[in-house]
Amino acid sequence: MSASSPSRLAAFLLPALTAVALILLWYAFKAVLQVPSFVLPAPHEIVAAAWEERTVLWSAALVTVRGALLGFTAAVTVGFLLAMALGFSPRIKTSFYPLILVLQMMPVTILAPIFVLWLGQGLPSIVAITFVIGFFPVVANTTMGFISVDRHLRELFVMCNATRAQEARYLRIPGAMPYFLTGMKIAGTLAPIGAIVGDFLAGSAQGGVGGIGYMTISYFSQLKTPALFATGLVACVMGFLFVGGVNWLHWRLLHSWHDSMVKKE
Amino acid sequence: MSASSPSRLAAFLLPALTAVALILLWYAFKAVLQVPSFVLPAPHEIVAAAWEERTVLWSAALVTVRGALLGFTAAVTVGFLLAMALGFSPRIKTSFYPLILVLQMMPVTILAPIFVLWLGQGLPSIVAITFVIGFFPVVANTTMGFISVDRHLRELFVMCNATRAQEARYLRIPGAMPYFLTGMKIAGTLAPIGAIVGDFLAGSAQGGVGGIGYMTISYFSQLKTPALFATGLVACVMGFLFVGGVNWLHWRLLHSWHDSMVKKE
Amino acid sequence: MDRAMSEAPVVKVSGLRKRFGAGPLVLDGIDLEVARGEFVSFIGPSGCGKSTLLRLIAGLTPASEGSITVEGLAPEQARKRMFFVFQDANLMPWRRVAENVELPLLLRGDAPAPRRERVARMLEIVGLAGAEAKFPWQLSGGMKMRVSIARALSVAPEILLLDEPIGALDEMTRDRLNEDLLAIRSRDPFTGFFVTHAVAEAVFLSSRIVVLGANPGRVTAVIEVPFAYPRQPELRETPPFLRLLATTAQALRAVRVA
Amino acid sequence: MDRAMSEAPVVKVSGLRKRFGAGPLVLDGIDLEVARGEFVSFIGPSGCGKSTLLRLIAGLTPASEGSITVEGLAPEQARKRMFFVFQDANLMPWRRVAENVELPLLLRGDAPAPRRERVARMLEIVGLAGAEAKFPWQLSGGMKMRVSIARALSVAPEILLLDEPIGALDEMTRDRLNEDLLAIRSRDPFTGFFVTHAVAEAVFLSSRIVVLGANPGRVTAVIEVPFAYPRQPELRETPPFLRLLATTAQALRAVRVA
Amino acid sequence: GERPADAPAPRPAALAKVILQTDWYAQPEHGGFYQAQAKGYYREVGLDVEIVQGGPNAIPVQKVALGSAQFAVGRTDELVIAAGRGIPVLALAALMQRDPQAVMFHRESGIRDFKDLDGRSVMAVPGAAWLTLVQRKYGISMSVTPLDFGLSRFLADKRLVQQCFITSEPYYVAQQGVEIGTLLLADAGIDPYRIWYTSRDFAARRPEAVRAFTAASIRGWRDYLEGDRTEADRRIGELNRKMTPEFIAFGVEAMRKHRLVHGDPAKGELLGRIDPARMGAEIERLAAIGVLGRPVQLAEVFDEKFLPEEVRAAATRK
Ligand SMILES: Nc1ncnc2c1ncn2[C@@H]1O[C@H](COP(=O)(O)OP(=O)(O)OP(=O)(O)O)[C@@H](O)[C@H]1O
Ligand SMILES: Nc1ncnc2c1ncn2[C@@H]1O[C@H](COP(=O)(O)OP(=O)(O)OP(=O)(O)O)[C@@H](O)[C@H]1O
Ligand SMILES: [Mg+2]
Ligand SMILES: [Mg+2]
Repeated sequence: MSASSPSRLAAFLLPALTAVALILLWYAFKAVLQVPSFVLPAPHEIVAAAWEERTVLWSAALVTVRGALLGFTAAVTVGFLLAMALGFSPRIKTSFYPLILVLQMMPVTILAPIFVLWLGQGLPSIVAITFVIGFFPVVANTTMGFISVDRHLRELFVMCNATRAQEARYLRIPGAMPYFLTGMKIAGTLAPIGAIVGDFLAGSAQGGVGGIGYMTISYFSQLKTPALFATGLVACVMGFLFVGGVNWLHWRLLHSWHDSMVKKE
Repeated sequence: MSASSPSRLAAFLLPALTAVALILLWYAFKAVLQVPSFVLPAPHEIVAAAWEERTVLWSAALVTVRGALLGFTAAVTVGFLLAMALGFSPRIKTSFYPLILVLQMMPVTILAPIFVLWLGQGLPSIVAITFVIGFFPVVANTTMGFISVDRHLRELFVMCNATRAQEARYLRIPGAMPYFLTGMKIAGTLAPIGAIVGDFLAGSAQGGVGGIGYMTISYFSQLKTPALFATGLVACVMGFLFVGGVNWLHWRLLHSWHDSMVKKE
Repeated sequence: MDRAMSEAPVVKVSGLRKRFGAGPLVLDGIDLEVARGEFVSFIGPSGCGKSTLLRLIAGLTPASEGSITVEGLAPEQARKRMFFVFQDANLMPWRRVAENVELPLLLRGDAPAPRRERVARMLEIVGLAGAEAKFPWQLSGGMKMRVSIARALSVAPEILLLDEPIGALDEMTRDRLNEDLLAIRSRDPFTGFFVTHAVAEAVFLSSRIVVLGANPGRVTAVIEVPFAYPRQPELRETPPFLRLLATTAQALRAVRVA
Repeated sequence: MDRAMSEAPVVKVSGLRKRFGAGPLVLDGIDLEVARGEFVSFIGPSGCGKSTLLRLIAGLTPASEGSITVEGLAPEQARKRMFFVFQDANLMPWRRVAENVELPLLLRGDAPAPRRERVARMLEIVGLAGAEAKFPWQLSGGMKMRVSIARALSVAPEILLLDEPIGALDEMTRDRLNEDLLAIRSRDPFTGFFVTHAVAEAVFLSSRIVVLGANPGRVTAVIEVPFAYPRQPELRETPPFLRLLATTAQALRAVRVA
Repeated sequence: GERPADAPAPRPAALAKVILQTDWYAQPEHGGFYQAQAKGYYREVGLDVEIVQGGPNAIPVQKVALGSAQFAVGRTDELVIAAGRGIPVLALAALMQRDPQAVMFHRESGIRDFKDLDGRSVMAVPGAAWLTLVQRKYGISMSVTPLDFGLSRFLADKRLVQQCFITSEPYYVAQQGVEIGTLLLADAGIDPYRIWYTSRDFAARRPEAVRAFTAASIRGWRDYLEGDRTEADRRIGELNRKMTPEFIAFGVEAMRKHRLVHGDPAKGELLGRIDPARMGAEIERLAAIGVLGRPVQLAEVFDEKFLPEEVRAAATRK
């Protein structure tokens, strides 16, 4: 019924075609509106800048990827555990959800100095900032997944005298996976941004090698706009790696049973 | 079965108690670790600062709330429509999802100058930045909701010869609500932050009064730490208004049928 | 069925085979011609492919081999004339009972007033007057199924595909429903396809009974039911009915042994 | 049931009333004592509260008035001894057939080897050997229900609550299952509560049949079934059986008329 | 009469480890400290100095107050404001007599003087004291856009005025072939010193280390502007990639041209010196615009005794 999912070839071809169309549009836009390159460089300028700055960008990317990966892991792990606690008992949820919201809604700019003072400039602070930026989507989604558990299945577990831990392990966690994975996907797109912002707010750039956030300020202040966009490119590549990882997990965990994945026949 | 949801009274009392406990902890923490107020002010200092700066904070909040509200509305609307397009046709999804990811993962610091160039300094740019920060959670969640639609119900609609629009209106949209609302909740917590960051990157202050973002930097640069935290307080209050609104919507739309809401018996 | 023989068959299935993905054959070489106004029951062991056959006729799943035409068209094109009562009630959890029944009428664009009237009548027929405002989770299993039946009847389709609609109903409700079904048919003579495990229902309702064998699903017997419509409940007690019932049960038993 | 009369009742229901929230009374004044080893069937019109009564006995929903004890305990405390076959199969969509059947054994901490063995045996009994690796969405309606039955049988509970387990099954499968059920009972004499719409099944399987009336649900008749266990399939053809069948059907018909 | 860097220096038994927190990434405006480090001047006086680069969120004042750094680089106005918030910090010496902070604008904007900033959009750090001071002094009003550390908006918007370091941003703008003008804030009478400072606590506990650091830093600064900068510049270049030799040369040249570090000897200005009268006047100015949380006395934020003898002597000579 209805359009089936595109073939493997199309899965590469279609976005590539869209990208090509977009790049053409980009050039057209620049040409027609006369947008100067120091505001919006042309794609080829960005690629050239990325190539020229490749060693710098590479080492900066390594720094940032570390922060992003650690922060992402922390956000997903803590977010998941927190959601589990919240989803389990309405009492815990009522008591603590507002606090989690406060943590999420407090602008990082305000929290950053505290992190810097506690954890020092550098990786730990960057990780903390990435965590703060990324954990709420995981919490919100996973909690929703936990509390949306099918009530008939809950009754089955009640009949089985399942302990809370068993109910979590065999019912709530697998049942919440579609939600959890969506939250994880959002956290995945936020992780590189978090690490970049963290780098900006709490990076040390010690030893001359800062992360992508540092390079962003550096290029920005030098009017190296193509290189600035190249840092954006690097950020996107990083983001794609994260999202790709989460997508793979999504496929692994859901393809055999969930309606979002199972081929309909 | 298991803990029922807390009563109305408990719904106020429990978070209040937690908050009180937290505030006591806060004082204890300050006292024991001797954290000076210029790093982490005591709650009463924050409240005092908020009161002292009330006129400035109020007008700043008004500026920011406007940006946040417009950006949030844009994020939710565009995110929803985009998700509908993506959820509807696997071909559209394959073609455009990567681009949406790029928009999400491109650091706002890079996008901001482009927005300012196009839209000018001030509200339109702030709204654009808020939008960019908040729309992806809506897209990711709603898309997941759309593609997770029950395949048996889809067959029912096929049998009814439903048009795509009808399928959207009567099946996919209501079915995706639990996901959509979760995405909206995340967007709601991000909206004030987005407006604050937007204010930071594209705002301007006539006569010394900018938005909350502007005041944040201003207090920060003047080392007015309690007032700085007061801006955080304002941000949180704003966030709670957004999340409260979404929660109300959640209740309105789901309480009569969804497992996350229906009282189990 | 007599008057219909002159016409082209409403549903024509030939050489139909079906497998899901790379799985084993579920249906193997099904040939079937059904004339306008016929009421065909499918009986057979659980898992033999009855639901799948109905879904194939409705165009909800593609055939692996062979062809199916409905009024000379591909099933997908003929959906306007068909409706399906699914094996699980398949209600929309966010719509109340009346809204669930109303859905197909709403989707095909009926005006609100006749829609409401028709919904009320159908809920009356299935014995759910008074439950209009309930949500599906507040219903018992049999009530859900009755909502689903009311929904299908409300559109008065030319071809009605019923996948075990009565398994979850008590005898009384079932009998009343059967009679209503026959009454509706005598006014609006739809062509019916009916999956059931209740052999007596099959005999009482059908003009023809198709017995399917399992692994893979194949037609093992076709039993013509010669009783004229409209049929009265008393028919159930007559010797010819009981004989045919025995024959059918026999045919069904033979399947499993094979 | 004879040998059990001396003992205290396994399940004792007295003055039971049930309403959902502020809704109307669903069950009104149910009194029931069931001795060890009995097999009680509930029959009654759709929506009369049969499932609700089972859920009350299992402690899945609280009574509004009156009391229920299971082995002298509150139902919630006695759950270790009970198991439930739900009206909808209630399978976990992400677990394969074998994993679904295995679940209660896993949860109560059985070792893997005996667990696997028992799962295989139960799937054999319900005729699903070979479908171990399928996911629920790949099963037919009857197959799902059989998985659910296999799951319940695997735990060998002292008290088994079966909510219309056989409505979706063909006669052959049903008969075989009934026989297996009786065979299991003769080895492991569980106390059974059985909701069904098939009066013949009720008579064949039960030691007692409770007929419920609707709106609100009330016991309108209790029919003792005097045939000794183990019962043979031939029993179904004997005049006493057919007479009791007629009586029961009569009692059921009387309900609706009232 | 400087001793060459490679000459053997008397090595104290154990070097005292201290941290200098700068206010931005490594740049020639911190050159003297890197020079002192590179040439071993700190070691000679028994200090092992680690220079920690700043950045957009370096919070040097807080770090010094909490002891996670012993010294930091900043401006006197910041320091006074911090004292006004009850943060116990103490100015030690000036690395620049004149602050390199300036505003830049496009030539064609027609701006000649601070008065011409009236009604303009200025990109600056929100809340910066100079904004209020300039508006007060010239009776003008400007709208403020938060500083984004970039230049593309300035380039794109010919009407935009941007806060800058005279030693830094104009370089990149000039590279784009854009004609700009600059106004040093010092010329508007906003003349904070760029200083290094410590916490009152550290100054009380380790006065000798503070004195030693100050003396060695002054020596480093003098040497950086007059001697061989190669090693210090190499370090700066390593730490901050945008610091190409040409850019550093531009910055150093700007510091010389505008006499930022040494000041005007005619006015009694001298590398390292902080004039108590000038600083006292600054405190009054800041108090007048109401940015001080509480009254600040000169004595709590500055103590002359940590300045080297020769600086103090030279000052009194005038
Ligand atoms: N969770 C619930 N909330 C409100 N009403 C309910 C709920 N569950 C059942 N009911 C109502 O209680 C009545 C009895 O339902 P129950 O499921 O027990 O019927 P049943 O005898 O099992 O019917 P069936 O044979 O159709 O399964 C019905 O009228 C139903 O609408
Ligand atoms: N979507 C599917 N994917 C794979 N296999 C399927 C799918 N649907 C059904 N099957 C398989 O096809 C066979 C026939 O299923 P079907 O539902 O048609 O049986 P049925 O005759 O309706 O049985 P029942 O009487 O139990 O409802 C079964 O073996 C089932 O496992
Ligand atoms: Mg079926
Ligand atoms: Mg029921």
